[in-house]
Amino acid sequence: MWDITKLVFPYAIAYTIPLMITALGGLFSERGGIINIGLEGLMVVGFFASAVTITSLQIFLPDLSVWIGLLAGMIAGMLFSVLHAFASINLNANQVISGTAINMIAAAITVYLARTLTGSGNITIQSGLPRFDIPLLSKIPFLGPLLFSNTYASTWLVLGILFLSWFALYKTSFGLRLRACGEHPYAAASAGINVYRMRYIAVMISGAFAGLGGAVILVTYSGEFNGSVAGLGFLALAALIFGQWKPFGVLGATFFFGSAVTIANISQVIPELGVIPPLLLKIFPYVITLVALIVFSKSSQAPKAEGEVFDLGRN
Amino acid sequence: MKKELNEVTKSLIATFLGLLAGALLMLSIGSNPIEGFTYLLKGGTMSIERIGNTLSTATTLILTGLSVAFAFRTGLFNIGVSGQMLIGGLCATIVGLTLDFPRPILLFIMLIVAIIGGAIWGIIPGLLKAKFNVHEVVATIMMNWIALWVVYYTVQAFLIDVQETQSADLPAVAQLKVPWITELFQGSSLNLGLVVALLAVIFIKIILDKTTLGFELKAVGFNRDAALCNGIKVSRNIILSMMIAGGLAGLAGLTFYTGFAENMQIGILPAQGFDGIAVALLGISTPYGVLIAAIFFGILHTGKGFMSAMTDIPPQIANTIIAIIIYFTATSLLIQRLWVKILRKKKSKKNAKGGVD
Amino acid sequence: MKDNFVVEMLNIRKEFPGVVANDNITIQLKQGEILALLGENGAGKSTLMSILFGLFHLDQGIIKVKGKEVKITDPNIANKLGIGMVHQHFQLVHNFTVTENIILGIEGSIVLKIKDASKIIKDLSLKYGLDINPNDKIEDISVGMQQRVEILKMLYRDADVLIFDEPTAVLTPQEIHELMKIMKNLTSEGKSIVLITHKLREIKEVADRCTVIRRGKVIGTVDVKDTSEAKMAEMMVGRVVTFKVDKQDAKPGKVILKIDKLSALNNQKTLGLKEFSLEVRAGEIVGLAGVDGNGQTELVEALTGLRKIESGKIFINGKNLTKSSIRERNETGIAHIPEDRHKHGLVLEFSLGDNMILKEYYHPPYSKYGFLQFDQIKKHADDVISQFDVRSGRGNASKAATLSGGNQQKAIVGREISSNPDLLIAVQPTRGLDVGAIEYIHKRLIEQRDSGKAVLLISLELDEILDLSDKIAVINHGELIDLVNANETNENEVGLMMAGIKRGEGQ
Amino acid sequence: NGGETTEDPTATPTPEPTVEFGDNTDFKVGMVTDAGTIDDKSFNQGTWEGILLAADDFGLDTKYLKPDGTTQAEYLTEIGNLFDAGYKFIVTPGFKFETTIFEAQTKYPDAKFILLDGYPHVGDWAPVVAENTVSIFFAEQEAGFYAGLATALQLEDGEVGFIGGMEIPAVQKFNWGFQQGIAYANDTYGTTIVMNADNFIYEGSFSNVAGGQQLAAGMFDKGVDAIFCAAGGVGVGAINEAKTRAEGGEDVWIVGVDVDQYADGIYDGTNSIILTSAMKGIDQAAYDMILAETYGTFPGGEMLTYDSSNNGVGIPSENPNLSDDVVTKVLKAFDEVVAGTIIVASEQGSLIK
Ligand SMILES: Nc1ncnc2c1ncn2[C@@H]1O[C@H](COP(=O)(O)OP(=O)(O)OP(=O)(O)O)[C@@H](O)[C@H]1O
Ligand SMILES: Nc1ncnc2c1ncn2[C@@H]1O[C@H](COP(=O)(O)OP(=O)(O)OP(=O)(O)O)[C@@H](O)[C@H]1O
Ligand SMILES: [Mg+2]
Ligand SMILES: [Mg+2]
Repeated sequence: MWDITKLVFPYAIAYTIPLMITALGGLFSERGGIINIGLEGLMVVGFFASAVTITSLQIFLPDLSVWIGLLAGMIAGMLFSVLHAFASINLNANQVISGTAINMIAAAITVYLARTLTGSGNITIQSGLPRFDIPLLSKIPFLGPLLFSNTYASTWLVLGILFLSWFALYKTSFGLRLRACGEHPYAAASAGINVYRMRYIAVMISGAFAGLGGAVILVTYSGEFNGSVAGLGFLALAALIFGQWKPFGVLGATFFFGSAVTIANISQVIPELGVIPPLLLKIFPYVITLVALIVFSKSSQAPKAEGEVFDLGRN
Repeated sequence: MKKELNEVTKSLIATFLGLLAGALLMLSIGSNPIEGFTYLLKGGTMSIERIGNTLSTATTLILTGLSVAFAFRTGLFNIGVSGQMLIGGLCATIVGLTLDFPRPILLFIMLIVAIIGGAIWGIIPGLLKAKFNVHEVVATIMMNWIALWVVYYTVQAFLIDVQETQSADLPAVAQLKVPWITELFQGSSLNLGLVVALLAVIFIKIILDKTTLGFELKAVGFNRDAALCNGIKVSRNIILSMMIAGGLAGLAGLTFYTGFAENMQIGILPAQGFDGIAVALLGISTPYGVLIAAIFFGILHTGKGFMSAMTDIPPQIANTIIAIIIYFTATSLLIQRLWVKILRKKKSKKNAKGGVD
Repeated sequence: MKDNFVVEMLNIRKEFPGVVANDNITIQLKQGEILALLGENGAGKSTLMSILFGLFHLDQGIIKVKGKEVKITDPNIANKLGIGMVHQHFQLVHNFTVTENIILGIEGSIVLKIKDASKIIKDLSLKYGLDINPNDKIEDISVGMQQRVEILKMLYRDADVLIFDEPTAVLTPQEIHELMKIMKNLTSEGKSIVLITHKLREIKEVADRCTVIRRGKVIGTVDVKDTSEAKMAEMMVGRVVTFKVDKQDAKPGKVILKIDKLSALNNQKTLGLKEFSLEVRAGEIVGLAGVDGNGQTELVEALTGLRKIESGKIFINGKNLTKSSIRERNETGIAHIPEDRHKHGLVLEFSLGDNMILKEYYHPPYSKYGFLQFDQIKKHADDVISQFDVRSGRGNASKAATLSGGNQQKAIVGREISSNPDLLIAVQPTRGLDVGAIEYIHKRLIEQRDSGKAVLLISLELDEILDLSDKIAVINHGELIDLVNANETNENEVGLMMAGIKRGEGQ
Repeated sequence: NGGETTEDPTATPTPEPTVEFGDNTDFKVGMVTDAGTIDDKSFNQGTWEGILLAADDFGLDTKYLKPDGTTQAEYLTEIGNLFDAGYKFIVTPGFKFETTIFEAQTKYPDAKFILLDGYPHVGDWAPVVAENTVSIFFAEQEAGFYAGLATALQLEDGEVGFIGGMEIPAVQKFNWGFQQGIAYANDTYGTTIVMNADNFIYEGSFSNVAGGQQLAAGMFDKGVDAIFCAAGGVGVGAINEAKTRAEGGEDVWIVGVDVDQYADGIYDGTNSIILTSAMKGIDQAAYDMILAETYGTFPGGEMLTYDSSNNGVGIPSENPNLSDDVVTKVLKAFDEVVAGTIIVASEQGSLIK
């Protein structure tokens, strides 16, 4: 059992991280009152942008290019998310539909561009982030091999962002205002907060984080842009609800998904897991999500004004 | 002059804007839009066979579009069409591969089980929504993945003949393809599915506009609280709506896997399921609108290959156009506002001339 | 000019799609005074004040603060100019603490300093005699307390011009009295106040001057001490108004509704309705008086079947409906005029015709074999429309959303009455309506009574209860405080009961 | 099972045509891809490269179309599109085209079809190769054999694994051949390579990149030194994992498939984690057929097999990661296979999976 855990854990984490940062992005958007079904698409955009950046830079600056790529992914996701912000904040669009449109546009346009760039639609980078053991920590019995071995720098970056997000959300005036916009935008407005601006910021953060998520996929386990993030964006959405719109809830939920999917993938090379029917392993994460959603449905912490149009009747 | 643009006009404008964006993209890679669109259109219509293919592509889209639209009318967003398609197709394929009846009976049974399969896959999120208020978007997405793997392993376990990537081919009697149609349309993939789809359109049209069921469903869709307060069973209607939507998706699966294709494809969620959302939105969630939108998309999908064969424009342009159209339908308020501005200008001119209104 | 005005709004105009909410309105607020704004629902008071507070942008007009012309484009500017507002519908975040709500928007530092803020708030609330715990969550405190939070919000932003939009609608007479004291304190501390209210008595009690608005226009500004209530009412409505509804005495018949020890949970999952018992007889109107949020909603929902019943029984004509579905209850003869017409009364996207059969679409003559019978539906709609003179653009075909609030309400009343029920439950039937509509609907309710129906009237407007009811039941914290004959009690007594003080117990 | 052989002996060559062809723009070559893209590190890529090679040499007009899905209807649509656009010489890689080409070859009599990895049939597996069609098979097991042999000889001791995509004939044959190659090395050259059944698996798709990465990681962690990947996108993940480890100084290898994947394995600008690749001359086959067409010797109606005897399979001519000694030993085995003294089985028999 220990061997399996030790085997699966690091890769589970690697798989979890993009999911986590994306769900965290969704958290900001929804805490600000905007549902963002477009996370999937925003991930793809970041995925694409980082691939293009890295391939074009890798020759000149082999190491730096990866980090520039991550940044590019973030920025691209952020810019793209403005489409969603504009639709749902200024134009009172149905946020679910707008998000769906974002997904479709992202999927279509990135492949379209990739194909005109590479002729095929795939973009392969020469090398991504290296993995390393944290010098001393990885020697800690038990925890060492699980948490501090075989880690990517991106993992620690994202975990850092997670803690910062928690602090920003609950300990700063920004967080207070953001949450107010998600719970009762009119109250926020009468307290002199520019709800429109706050919501723009919220959505753009979600875009940046989702973009980063896509980029992390590229520089960690995939190494090639192939036009799809295989539904991770939607999983992130589920994880967000599963994690009850709380940063550490998201941490737990996404890690659960990460492990479940990793186990399902890796089971074939682990005799002990080989005995479980693969079908069960494959559908496990999704079934559990449904169950979790039922369990939490009673005590939902969803932001009150989530998905509702905010309109002061100005103009 | 009307102040409110009606939905149809909005859809048309959105479509126009989508095509415009497509043209710009073509220009951006140094291709000639006029040429591009000409070939796109030709590719979908220039021969009987191509018209046939356009229609057979539309067939599945009509049904997936109906599925999404129907759920919409009850205020539900069914992203689970792909999964429901898979299950419907699977059920039909199992019957087609195992049972041995005279063709009409066999096809009828396949039709029924397809509906049932899809309906079951729709009921589950419906129940979760009605009883536990689980957001149907997330639920249906989960159901999609579950369906993907269920089909994958069921087919591999029971329906594989030699190839690992799809089920065994259905016998001719268990396919919706009929010789005279195939002949008539010069060997296109058009099949009985279109009839099914058209009947479904009429059926749904009647349900929504003429029956008490439709009245209930729409009431729930527009204002859940009011419906409840006036004695309408909201949960029941939500479940019912998802069930019917699922059934329609199941039919889409039938037409796709036993009509368009001749076997069960595994390992992928059928894209038609997601295109259904676009079809429904562009068709403003009305049966006839869906019909027209589906045919329009049918042309795009059938024509894009020919276009990219004749020019350097990648076929992905089609999906890009569709996606952008949806964005503009979602943001129709923008169009509305522009329209109002235009009116204001006109008005102020008139008033300036001393006219009143 | 010698008068030193702190705020002047000159020739203000504000249009909304369809309505001119403010039409060339001018008001002037003196330093240290309480200026009342009087006007019917929809007259434009809230809009005017929202403009002053920077929530709405004015289309035309000038605003001067302390003589200087200013552009108030958002609440921040209003705050900086020392203008604060207590909104008609409280603007508080339910799951934030008092402190968080108050500092929201002016936290003063990137990293929150909750402790310091709480201290300041504590002191303020002591200074003005509004004792409140800064660390309570809004969802856990009473409406009266929430209003004090709103006041503290202004004081914390040290506003010296305070706007109150219908502050008393949700308070008991006693709480109202408290509030009036607080206002006096505030003015004596040099603050200036604009008070929006429908209630002339309150104006008489505290206001120095009163500006009357009708349909978005200023009718005039008067000194309160030398103007009678009747005069102000006349200015407000544009004609002499009869305060009393004329009606014969009731001739109560057999018991129609019997509520027996009914208990139900509220949304916080605690008992919102406790062993509540009440009888309503044929031919009488029983009015349920109580401060908002004391179990009225729970009672109505339990009666109509919208809310699960914990214990107790409900009978209509002796038939036990405790476990029945909403529809069964309708069919047994309960009709319900819901509190929120937009949320519960109508399907706004449906035609008026469709809305008229919302309860009956499924049975003949409106439906045959599951198919709708459109001619019958139109006929029925037209009947209701003519009987209850529901005014609309395209008759039964016009979308419900396009009707004015008053006509929407008439349509609902029409639908419910035309279903010829034994019991009519009317919740806030005249809310947000102008006097014309109010009089009309009151007449109809009396008619129901006189035609031998049982009517249960739930309203927050004490006047409405006193005017219409034959018996008055008072509810407080989900319990029946007392049931009294309308002609044997008075506002004061009922007010005390609303505060939970039983008859005889007292002072 | 040696069908007709072409006259070209060298592995992945560019034959010098005896006559210089001008621009035959009237000769348009089209391709319809299977599920993968034309850079899928697999047969789509191989086919396309062959076509491009020919295009350079003979100045042809080329075009590929990627169907929306993998149904016969979608394949036929794209073939129709190519045909109507004047591309009447159409190459289709993958057995999934079998029934499609059966339809197409009669539907478009004046088009020519190259079907790689399969033969046309109506669904009953009875070959019907029309005069305008050539069907080409490859002896993947032999390619796998050489790769296995090379791997064993280079590593000498240690453990190897295999990751396949879906369990389709071509992939299986690669796998079985690879195992035979390892075994042969262990017997004849005394290498001590371990093959653990747990490490010979089919991921079940050609697309799950994350899965590929995690499976490879799992195997490497369990002490596997080299993994033979015949899995398209899944292989991409595996290669990526190996690169990451190599950068970290680990000594791990991937054995490529179909085409020479050396370049895909380069992680630091110079070194690659691709030990060698089990190549099948898809590109060459495509090239040869186009060449034959230009010569007017299109072998219509035939079923060809590309194997060692006609240099249709093998390992790359350049193998920076193999010692010369290893290469010579492999070439020796190559001759013996051609001579028939070594027989590489194309059935599972007693082999793993
Ligand atoms: N945000 C808005 N958008 C459109 N119309 C509005 C809006 N707010 C108010 N109105 C309209 O403007 C008019 C004035 O509304 P307002 O709220 O100022 O009336 P009021 O005097 O406050 O009424 P009440 O006594 O009920 O508070 C009404 O006819 C109302 O329908
Ligand atoms: N956004 C809006 N659009 C149209 N009418 C509105 C809007 N907001 C308010 N109204 C209408 O304006 C009138 C006054 O608005 P207000 O916000 O003061 O509510 P109200 O009617 O006063 O509610 P209450 O009965 O609680 O006082 C009401 O009839 C209300 O329905
Ligand atoms: Mg009011
Ligand atoms: Mg108001």
